[in-house]
Amino acid sequence: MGLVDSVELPQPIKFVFNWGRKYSLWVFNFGLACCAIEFIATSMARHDFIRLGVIPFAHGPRQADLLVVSGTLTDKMAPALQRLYQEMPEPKYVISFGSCSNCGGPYWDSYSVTKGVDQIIPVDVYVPGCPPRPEALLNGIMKLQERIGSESLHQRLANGDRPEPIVVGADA
Amino acid sequence: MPALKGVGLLKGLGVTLKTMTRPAATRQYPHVKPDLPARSRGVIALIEENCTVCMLCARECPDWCIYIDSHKEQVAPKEGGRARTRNLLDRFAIDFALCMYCGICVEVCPFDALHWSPEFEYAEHQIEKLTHEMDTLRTWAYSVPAPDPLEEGAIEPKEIESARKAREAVAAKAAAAAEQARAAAPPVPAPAAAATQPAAATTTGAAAGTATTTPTAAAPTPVAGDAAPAASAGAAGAGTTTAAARPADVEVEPGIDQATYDRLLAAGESDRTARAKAKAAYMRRAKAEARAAQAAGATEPAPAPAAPAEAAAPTQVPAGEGAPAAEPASVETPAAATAAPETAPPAPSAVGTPEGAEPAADARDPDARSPEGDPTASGTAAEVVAPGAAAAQADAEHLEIEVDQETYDRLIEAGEPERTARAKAKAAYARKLRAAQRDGGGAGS
Amino acid sequence: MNGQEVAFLILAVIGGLAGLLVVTSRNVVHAALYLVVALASVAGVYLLLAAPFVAFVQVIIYVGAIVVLILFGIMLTRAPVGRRVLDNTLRARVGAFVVGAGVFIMFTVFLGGAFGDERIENQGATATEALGESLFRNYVLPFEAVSVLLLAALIGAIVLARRD
Amino acid sequence: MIDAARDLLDNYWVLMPVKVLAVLAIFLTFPLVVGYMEHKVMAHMQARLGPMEAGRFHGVLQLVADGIKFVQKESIIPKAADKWVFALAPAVALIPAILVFGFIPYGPDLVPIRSDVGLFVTLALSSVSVIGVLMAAWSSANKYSLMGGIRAAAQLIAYELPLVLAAAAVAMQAGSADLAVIVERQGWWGYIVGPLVIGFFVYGTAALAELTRPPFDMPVADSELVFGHLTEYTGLRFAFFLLTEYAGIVSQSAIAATLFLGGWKGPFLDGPWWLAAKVLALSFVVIWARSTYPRLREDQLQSFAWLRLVPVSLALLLVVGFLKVYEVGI
Repeated sequence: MGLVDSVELPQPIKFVFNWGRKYSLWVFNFGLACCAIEFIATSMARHDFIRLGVIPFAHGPRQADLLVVSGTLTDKMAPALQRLYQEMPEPKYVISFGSCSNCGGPYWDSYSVTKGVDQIIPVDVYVPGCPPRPEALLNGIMKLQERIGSESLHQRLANGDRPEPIVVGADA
Repeated sequence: MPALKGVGLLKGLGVTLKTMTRPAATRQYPHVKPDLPARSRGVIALIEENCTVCMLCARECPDWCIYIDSHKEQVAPKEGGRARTRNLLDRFAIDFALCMYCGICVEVCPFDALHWSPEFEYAEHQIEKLTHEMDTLRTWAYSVPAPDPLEEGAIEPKEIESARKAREAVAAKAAAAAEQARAAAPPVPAPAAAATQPAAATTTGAAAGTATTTPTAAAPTPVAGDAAPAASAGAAGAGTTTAAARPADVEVEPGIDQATYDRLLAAGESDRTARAKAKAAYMRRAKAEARAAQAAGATEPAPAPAAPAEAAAPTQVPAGEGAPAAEPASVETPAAATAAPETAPPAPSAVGTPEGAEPAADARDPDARSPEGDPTASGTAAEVVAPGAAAAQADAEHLEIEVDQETYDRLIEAGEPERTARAKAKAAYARKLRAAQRDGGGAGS
Repeated sequence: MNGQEVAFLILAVIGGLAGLLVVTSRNVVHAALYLVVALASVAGVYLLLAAPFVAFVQVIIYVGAIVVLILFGIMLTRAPVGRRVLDNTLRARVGAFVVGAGVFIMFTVFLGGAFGDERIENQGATATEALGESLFRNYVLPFEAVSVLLLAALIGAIVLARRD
Repeated sequence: MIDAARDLLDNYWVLMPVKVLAVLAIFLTFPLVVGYMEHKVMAHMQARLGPMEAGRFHGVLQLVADGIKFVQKESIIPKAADKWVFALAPAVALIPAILVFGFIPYGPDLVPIRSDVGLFVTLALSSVSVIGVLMAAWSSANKYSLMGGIRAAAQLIAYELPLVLAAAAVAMQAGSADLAVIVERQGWWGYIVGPLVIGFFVYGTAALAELTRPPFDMPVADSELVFGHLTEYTGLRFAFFLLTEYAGIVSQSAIAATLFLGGWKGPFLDGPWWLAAKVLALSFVVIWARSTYPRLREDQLQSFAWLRLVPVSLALLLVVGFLKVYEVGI
């Protein structure tokens, strides 16, 4: 992406940049099962995660900063998740929401369920629960924000597991 | 009615505008802690002292997310006999990444070692950290809330029901006996307790009457104390301890130990945990005090408020031996002991005995254990349940069919739809009926 | 050479190049986008001629409506998404070249013959009012005739598009 | 001091940068204010609170945080996309949106660029933004984008007509296409009293559709087309499109206020404050409509434009012309 992550930025600029990322987490909900309902509940009036700057305006992965995988990921759906994750622009974050996406949950011995989304995409925060309370998601988001507030983008993207270059469309 | 076209659009605007002027429904979670229901399934807490490593939870878990390690230990016998082995818990861990929060482990635990705690703030950055060991599980146990009280009109739990029946039977028999005694026999020397509390007097006096006039009731007592096998004595002993603990539980008002609370807060504990621990500390202290007071009361002959059941524990055996140290108590206990198996035959004696002992506590404190919360319960236990049940039945019957015509007409006139009007009229009728029954029932009893 | 002439030169070069690219571009959408540039530079020329009203109407009508319509039509029919290209046959190219060159020569000859040596004087801005006056007083007949022409085209399009 | 400053401002080379900076400042602040207002108003209309944490006090810095975030985001150009067109599209959309702000009369003598066809300039510029949308739609090489682009084109063609006709009715009534003159010929109550109130309604509806704001947001309908022409845009380019959208709300509100609500005029005091208040009030209405109405269907949208708005605006033009010719005052 360029200058922002190619060098270690001086502290004040880093602080401002981290602050910006922290409070502008456009969220993309990869809702697969019942946990997605809790996710929706978190976005509704009673819990309203827009308060924390988690904005559910990202209609597609291209505008998203945060991917919330909520629900049972099957092996058949896994490539779609991986592709959507790769379509997101860096810096991107992932919250695994609920037991199924954490490590399979009730389907721990199913032949068709992926045992945790962290097998195919890197996860930043695991929110436990089956399904977790809306407050638990808020708690997970705050954990993520704490991490963003103190992280170094240079470190994250230079040492982190950057995904493969993005290829969209086969021809040309 | 088909209104002017486009009015709906304006109405819609009105709705949103009105909503905007009202306060928002949002709870600001990080700043305001949510008030969770007592039975919310936040996390599974472990009271490791209660765990006997029976492995039921681990085996019943559908996800196999509970890990238990233990080792065996020899316990030296007290006097004679061979050494016993028992299991000691080494590791108890739950993988909350995998856990599906079904609660089967909590339900299956025979020793109440697992509980639901409403904690939910344990999201982690690494999945390994979601496997929590028993020290963490133990800290969550501090925030396990007390169970909700039963709903009004709910079916009684079995043990309370049998206790109540036992109490009623005892009261009835005692009343009959007292009647008989007053009529036929020369006056028995009144027990010390009789003078202080009229309610207690009926029970204890009657029991005393039973002891003197009808020997059949008292007969089992010597057997239990003397010739009956150890099981019976053990049961009686177990019964008395629970019976002693119960009144103490009832009496202590829940509170918070301020010193502990402040200390924990200062130590950086979360408010929730600190509050839970402070409460626990307070309860421990209060119970200890209550027990001390009871013990003190037991040594003196018979100050009325001291728990007779507690007194009964030491006097059980002496009673069998024929040395009545504290007369009223010792006489009462056997009566209860006999009454319990009578009313609830399937209940084992271990259960029956403590509950049989309970009427004493109830008679002493009218509000403590009355099933309906009715102040008259202790005095006229036999009557209490009947009118309530009858009223409920009548209530249900009338609710089905009747409609308050006056309300119905008024609502129809006011332009309410027929359906709403009928529902409201029914509700009004039910209210009236209930009020009438309450008045009438009160007068009747 | 004054400022206006420099500006005209720049506009002329941009417009001419864009026009050339419209016809040589091998991608229809690109051609339409070059057309935007060409039409915008014509609007710029109108501005230089101190006729802002005409200039902005040019932008509204041609850029805002006509090209949008062209793009709409392309996208609706056979938009070559991405960088795929459409190519014409040699015959079509030759035909197009002949027609294009013919029209170009005709206009050059005619316009050169008519206004060859005249210079456009630096004039004040044409008031919109004056434009309206001349349009609706002196040239009202041609104006209406053009309207009728457009109306006929419109009706013709509807007739062609109707299925029944 | 003030005189010296005034003298300095008389110099063209001083005045011009000042004007440019002022217009840029308005362009960069007002859309942010409207964006924040949208967050908050929508939230409260849904019994929510909206942003609360960014900037401590009620999330006032939410959009600043968004901006800082967008700067850091990776800029992705899909492999199959037409690179140049894809990269240029945000600029083509953004630049006319900035320029519009230069032609709006902010006060009695506060017109950055005065033109006697100012009305047509603003309309022309806002129609150029459409080209940016179409470029983005086509160049993304994404079928959803393309569908969004087609819808956008159809919608913008349809609603451009009533928009221009309603504006023309005002120009006819005022006897000028100069925005400053139009304001001067209105009372502070504007043209809202009289037959032009219909024009105001037509203009407002058409402008809402031009902005592709709900309930006319089929080109970016997220349940059908992901994000329409914006589907493939990331980072700063996406932010430019967003900025264009909010700037569009502000500029269309400003033009509507100028045409129908007396522009900068107001009781007690004149000037930019009144215009700002009117712009914010109209932006509020835009947000209000968004949080109230569901999205129209595509065919409803088209028939509403061609069968309702166009005839109404033509009739309005007729009425205003009639009244003007026979000198019946409005």
